[in-house]
Amino acid sequence: MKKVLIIFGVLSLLIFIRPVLGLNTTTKDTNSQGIEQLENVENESFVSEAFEGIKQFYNYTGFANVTGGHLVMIIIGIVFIYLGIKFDYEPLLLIPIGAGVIIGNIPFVTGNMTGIYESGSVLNFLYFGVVKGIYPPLIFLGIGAMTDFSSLIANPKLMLLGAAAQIGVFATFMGALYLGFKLPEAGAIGIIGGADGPTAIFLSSKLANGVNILADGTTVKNLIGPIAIAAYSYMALVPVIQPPIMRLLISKKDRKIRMKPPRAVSQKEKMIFPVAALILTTFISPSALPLLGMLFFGNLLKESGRTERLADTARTKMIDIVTILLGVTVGASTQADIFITSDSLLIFGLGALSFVIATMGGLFFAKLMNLFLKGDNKINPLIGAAGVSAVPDSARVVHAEALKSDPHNYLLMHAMAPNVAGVIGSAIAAGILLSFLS
Amino acid sequence: MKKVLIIFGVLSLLIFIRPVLGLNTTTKDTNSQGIEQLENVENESFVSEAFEGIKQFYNYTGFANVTGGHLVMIIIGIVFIYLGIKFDYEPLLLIPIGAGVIIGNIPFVTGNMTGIYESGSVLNFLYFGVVKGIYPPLIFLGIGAMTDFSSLIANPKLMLLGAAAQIGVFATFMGALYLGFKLPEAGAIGIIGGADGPTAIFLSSKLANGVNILADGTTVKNLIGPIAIAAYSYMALVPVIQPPIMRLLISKKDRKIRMKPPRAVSQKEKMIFPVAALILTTFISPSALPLLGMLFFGNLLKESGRTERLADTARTKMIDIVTILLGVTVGASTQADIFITSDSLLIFGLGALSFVIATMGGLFFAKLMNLFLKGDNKINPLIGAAGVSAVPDSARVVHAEALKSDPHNYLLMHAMAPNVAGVIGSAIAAGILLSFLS
Amino acid sequence: MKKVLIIFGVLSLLIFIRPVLGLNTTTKDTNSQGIEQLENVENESFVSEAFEGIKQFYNYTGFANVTGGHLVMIIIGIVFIYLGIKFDYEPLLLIPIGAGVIIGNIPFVTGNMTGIYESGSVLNFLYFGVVKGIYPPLIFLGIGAMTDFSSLIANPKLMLLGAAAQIGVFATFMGALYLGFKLPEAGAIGIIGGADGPTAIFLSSKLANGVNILADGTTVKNLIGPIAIAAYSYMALVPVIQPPIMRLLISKKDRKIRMKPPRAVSQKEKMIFPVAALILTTFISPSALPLLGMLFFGNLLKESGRTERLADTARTKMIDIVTILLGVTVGASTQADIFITSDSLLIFGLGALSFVIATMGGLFFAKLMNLFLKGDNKINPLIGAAGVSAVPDSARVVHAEALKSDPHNYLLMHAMAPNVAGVIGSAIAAGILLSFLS
Amino acid sequence: MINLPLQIDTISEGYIILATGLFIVFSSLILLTVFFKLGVPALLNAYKALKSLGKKEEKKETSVVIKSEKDFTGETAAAIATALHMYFNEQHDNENAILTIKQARKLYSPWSSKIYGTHQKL
Amino acid sequence: MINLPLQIDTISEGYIILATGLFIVFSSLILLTVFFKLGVPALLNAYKALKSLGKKEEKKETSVVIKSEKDFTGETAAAIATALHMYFNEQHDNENAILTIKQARKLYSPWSSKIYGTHQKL
Amino acid sequence: MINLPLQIDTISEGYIILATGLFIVFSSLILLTVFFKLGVPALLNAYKALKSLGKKEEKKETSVVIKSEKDFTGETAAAIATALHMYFNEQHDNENAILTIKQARKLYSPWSSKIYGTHQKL
Ligand code: NA
Ligand code: NA
Ligand code: NA
Repeated sequence: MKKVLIIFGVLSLLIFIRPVLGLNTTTKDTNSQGIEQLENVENESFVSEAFEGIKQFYNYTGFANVTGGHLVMIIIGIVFIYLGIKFDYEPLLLIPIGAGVIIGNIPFVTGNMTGIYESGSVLNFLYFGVVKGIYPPLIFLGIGAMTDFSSLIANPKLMLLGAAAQIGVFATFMGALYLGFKLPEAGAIGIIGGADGPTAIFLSSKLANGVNILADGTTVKNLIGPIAIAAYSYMALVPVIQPPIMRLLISKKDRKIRMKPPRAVSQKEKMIFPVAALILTTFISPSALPLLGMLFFGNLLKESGRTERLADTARTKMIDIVTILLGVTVGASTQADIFITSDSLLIFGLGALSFVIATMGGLFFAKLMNLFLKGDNKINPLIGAAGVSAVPDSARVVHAEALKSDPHNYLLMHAMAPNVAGVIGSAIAAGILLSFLS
Repeated sequence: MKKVLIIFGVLSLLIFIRPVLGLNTTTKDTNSQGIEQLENVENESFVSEAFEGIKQFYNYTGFANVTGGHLVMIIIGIVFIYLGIKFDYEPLLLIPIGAGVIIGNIPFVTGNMTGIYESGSVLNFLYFGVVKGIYPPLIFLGIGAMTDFSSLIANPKLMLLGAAAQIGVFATFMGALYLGFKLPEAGAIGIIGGADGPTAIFLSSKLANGVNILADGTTVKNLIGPIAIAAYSYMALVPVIQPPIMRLLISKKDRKIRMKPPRAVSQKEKMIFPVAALILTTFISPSALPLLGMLFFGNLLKESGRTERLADTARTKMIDIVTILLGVTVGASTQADIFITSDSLLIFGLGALSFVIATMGGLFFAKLMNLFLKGDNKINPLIGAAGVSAVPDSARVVHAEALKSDPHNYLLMHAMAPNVAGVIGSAIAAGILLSFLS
Repeated sequence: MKKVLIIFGVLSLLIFIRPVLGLNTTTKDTNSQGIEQLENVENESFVSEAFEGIKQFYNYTGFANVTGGHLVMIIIGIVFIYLGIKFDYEPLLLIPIGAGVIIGNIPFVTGNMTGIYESGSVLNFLYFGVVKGIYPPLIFLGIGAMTDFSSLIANPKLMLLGAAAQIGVFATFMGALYLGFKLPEAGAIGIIGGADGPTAIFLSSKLANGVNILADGTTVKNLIGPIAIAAYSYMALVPVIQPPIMRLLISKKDRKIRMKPPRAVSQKEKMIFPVAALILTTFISPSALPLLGMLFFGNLLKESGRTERLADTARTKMIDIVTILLGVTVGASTQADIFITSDSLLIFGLGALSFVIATMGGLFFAKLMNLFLKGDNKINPLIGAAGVSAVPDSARVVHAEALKSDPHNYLLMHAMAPNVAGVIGSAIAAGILLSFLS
Repeated sequence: MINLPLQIDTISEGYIILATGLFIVFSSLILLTVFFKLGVPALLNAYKALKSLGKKEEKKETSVVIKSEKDFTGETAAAIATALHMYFNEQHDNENAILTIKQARKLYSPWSSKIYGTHQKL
Repeated sequence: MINLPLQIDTISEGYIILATGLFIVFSSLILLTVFFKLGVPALLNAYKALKSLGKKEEKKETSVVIKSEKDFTGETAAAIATALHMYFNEQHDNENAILTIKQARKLYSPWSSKIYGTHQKL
Repeated sequence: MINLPLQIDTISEGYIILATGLFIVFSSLILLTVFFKLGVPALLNAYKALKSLGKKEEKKETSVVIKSEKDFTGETAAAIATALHMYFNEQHDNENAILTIKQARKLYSPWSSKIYGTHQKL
């Protein structure tokens, strides 16, 4: 054994020593016949050639290609991660997205199949699920399998609050039109107001994907990245955005309204719900089929009582895998040269506006509903804010806000109803925009 | 903060009020120069335009496009779900398929990438795994990782019962030929008699996929949907179909035969089994490699004792994910305009026939074997019915039937042997049909 | 019910009896008009035709098409499985690869979409993740989510040992060039010395994929299979390869050096590590982004403390699924006619050399470092061997070797540092080779 | 080309979409509301009536379900809500550094099954 | 084209496939049967013989396996079969509605990790 | 074509890549080393300084972390290393054949949910 090793060792040493001894000239000699222009290369010393190699390699490194844009985006990525870790704002999304932003903004020389926009690269393959809108329905499947629609079934009228918050979608759509975006682009931007990440990615991958061609011959912009980032950022900031609006619009007295406990919901109703809701909502908005179909299919898996195994996989490992891939590729799609545009800034502005309007819409409509409700049927207008979706953060914000006015007013169960209705409402709105604009 | 909100609010109110005040004419004026034909549009009131929009949208809804076929299929989907929940018939498949049937029959206007047959739609991407036969081998991987072949190893002669039940496959194949189906189509239909969902989908995706071109220039029909639905439906109905046939063909006396307990099987035999069976079966039927290769690979993961981690994933989360995607897309592939044909009806008829013949084949062969077996080596002919596969339902039907004649005759362990042999037999039969007909 | 069954039975019997009774001549008669050349077929008896069918089928079986190469490879596959089970050598990889080798060497007739190299086959679809280098980054994601970099953070200078072992990569690269391989092929072969399976597959899928075209117009060879098999084989054999080299190069006295326990590492440092290391390493070697990006992203998921759910999925079910698919397809890619070449033999020879050189590089550099370190900062040179990566086997080999000289010298924690540094080093080396040679 | 409204008029088209869209979202959710207020109870009554005409065997099962449903009154719901409230106020503990290192032996095994294998048993 | 049997004769071709197919299925499963009746025991004996020529170190391990196998007689198998029978007759309980709602706090968290995070700890 | 170094000179090109590559690998890992020796402590101090300027509310949380970190001295690490050593020397037990068969009822259920369903409850 030792002998073998010694032979190996000597052999390998030979390989390393050769250039120093000039032994490899023999190899060159036998090969270089007839190729005269290589002569000058031979004259250069090995060290200077190696130096050339290092220089050449340096041109490939991030240090040689970095721009201010890259650094800005990397810092943004770090801030996302920091927010996720420090303040626990939607860490399951902000941390993968933040890491993705860093990954997407490592400077590289194109042609090596490194970047997310280079066809054939690994990131490009994983990004396929975003571009084709495949990840969002799979996320909705998992969400359906983890969502309990009981409070909505018990009090179906709260469904209207989920509709009211869609005012944010259409107002942002109008705002984007005023700012000069094309119709499909505006539609994709508007959906930020739906406060629903997968829906936003799904719709923008269909409307503002950089591929579709408009009636006037121009190509739509690829806005998937900015829209997704805006949607997730503001969803993470819901606990910051919503409370001041609530305090502004809802009076102290109204905030103290206690709602009667929801009635118990039978398992049969829970089983009927996903089937009936699937048929009704997709009959109205067939373009939302991938989202709503999967959402209610997932919920059926959960409520059937016979497919717990599948529901469990859908709401744990399956949604986790998709979340990881979605987060990192959406993040990486913010490559500086594509992301840092005035459009992205406008989209961030419109996104903030849309969350504000959506919250206001929900709150106003809740007040409006109270005009028609009597006695202990009256609702606490705060739960209107939960209609934006951003499940379950906005429901918890409502709960926390109500507790500040009355430490024994537990609104969480009630706020869940408009909250999940908001998800359905946004998906319907996405379907409407899709059938008008695609 | 409040001020910001007030500004936001006013701004957004402006957006909504504008059309009412006629403010947006300014925008139009600056743009409409030179485009005279828009004039008449301007004259229409905003309300009537919105009404036009609603009408236009209505044309996209399911209500406008629904046909009788859609409604029939949706009801079938609901029935599938009902059967799965109420009677616990194969719920892990009937519920996803039922939900898929509903999803696939929501009426929509083509062109929006909604339907499963529209290239680029999400459902179409997920359906890819069905069309290309990718899901079935992955299901077989999981099945291999959860199946214990001990009873088969202990009593290898019971393997023949799994062969006998394949008579159902070939008889159905002949029946389909008589009914006018082309050879490959008939082969795909025949495999329904294998009582094995993944095998049926795999073979039909290769033979009757709507893509292959026959020698006479015609294209084969796409029968994946009806074949898969028929296979899974009758598998779910095994507890209804098999008992009367058993009672008809097996005498009271024979039904009471007790079998001696199987010998214990060593771990080494269990490790050798998947490797040897993989080599032997695929040497005989190489076209069945994707199915049998994965089945025995999965079983090796289980029995090696070193890869429990991988086996566990294969038989839980991995198979669950594939089952969800397979079920919902197979269901959705029953889009009314493609599914409701006389072919589908014929296939359902042939499918019933094939289950009956397969069961009879197994029972007769078991009686035949008993002629050559002596003393306590005699087998209870009921276990022949388990040769159809439909694991483990038909084994349990056998067990239950034997208990009716003798409350202390436990056949379950014995019936598992022909049951898993039936899976192997069907996969071999599929390979034979594939190499003859593709 | 009985009546229905009897009718079914009679019908099916009719089908089987028909050819015996000559009933199907009617069918033929009505169809055969004008086709005279079929006449002679009619004259043949049914039995001889069936015999023809069996003969035809026999030509499709493995028995008819088997070659010596197939048998050799199948035996190799069985040996892999045996090694995995019996000696517990990397069973999670050897068993799937061994099963894959068997699956890939079942003889078949091309044209039925069976083989891994036939476009449209199931194995070909699963192999896509290997060819495009998608599986390795996903494996790295899981590895990141399961790796604790504490010992490296506590003692960053040990990182250099991970660099020293990369001498094996570059020496093998030179050796391959001397043996006549083209530059990109040599680069891919060299990475075997990185002792890191996913990195080897990733780089060979980019450099030696049988697709790229060189400057002189020739196409590179597809060496993914041999390289992957060599890398995984030698990784499995690390406990056999490394100890004699250690004993040869490190003196008894040095082997007894005890290292002071590493300092405790704070959670904050652990959180900063993946972000900082991601940015620094990929700035240096952007082509390694898919590997290093995913590795440190996975580690961030683990260390953030907020995304435990995602980290858990990444390091269990997700990595398991990818491992199964990677193992079986890499194994199956060793189809005899493609794998059994002199190139494969050379690659295996070079692979052995590379592991030896890498180990020697690590050991020598550790001795070198000791010249500059004083007192209890001195390191035990044995841990240099762990720099090859092959996590965690080589660290454990170091640990075991140290215990032989001093039964109370626990080096495991210390050896983990160069061990994980070796992973980073190999990925950087892969990026360097990729940017020079692609 | 002549018949297309062109995007010059995108703003008015936007308002039409706005009005139409809001109308549709509201009407669809109202439809759902009505269906669950009226349709589902009707369906369930019909189903119950249908079933009482049929076999009585499954009665026992049904009665159990109904019983557990009856037990679940609003009082219980309120209690649960309180519990939930308290639950959400819980703080996440910082991961214990020692624990992490103790567990490292399980995690430190990217490629080796020796540790992989034990992973499940613990 | 001339040499192709055309599908006019599909029925006879069908019968050939039927006969061939059944023959092959049977013969392949007979092959498997024979291999496991005769081949595997022969292989195992050969392996045992080979091993007894080699080292004796691993004897202990093997004997443990064999022992546990010997303990598992037919009697045990029958007992297990009975147990399985009883097991299969068990009824699924209806999911308790209260329990579902109690657990809702875990499920109600599509996008938020606060609840997601706790999911694993329970 | 003329400007390409051609692969005739692959060997020298190889040596250049060898030298360059080793240089880069070393320098990058040295960079990492330096960053973690100097950069990270500096960063952490800066962060701590920054934080002490800000709110004091979060102090408690931090102190807990630090405390548990302080508890984890080198002594503990040594103890853990010993434990790990002993752990790695453990042998895998052979899977018990009886157990496997006993569990078969759960595994024997490729397509049926009756057993699938119970899978999770056990
Ligand atoms: Na919403
Ligand atoms: Na079968
Ligand atoms: Na390495």
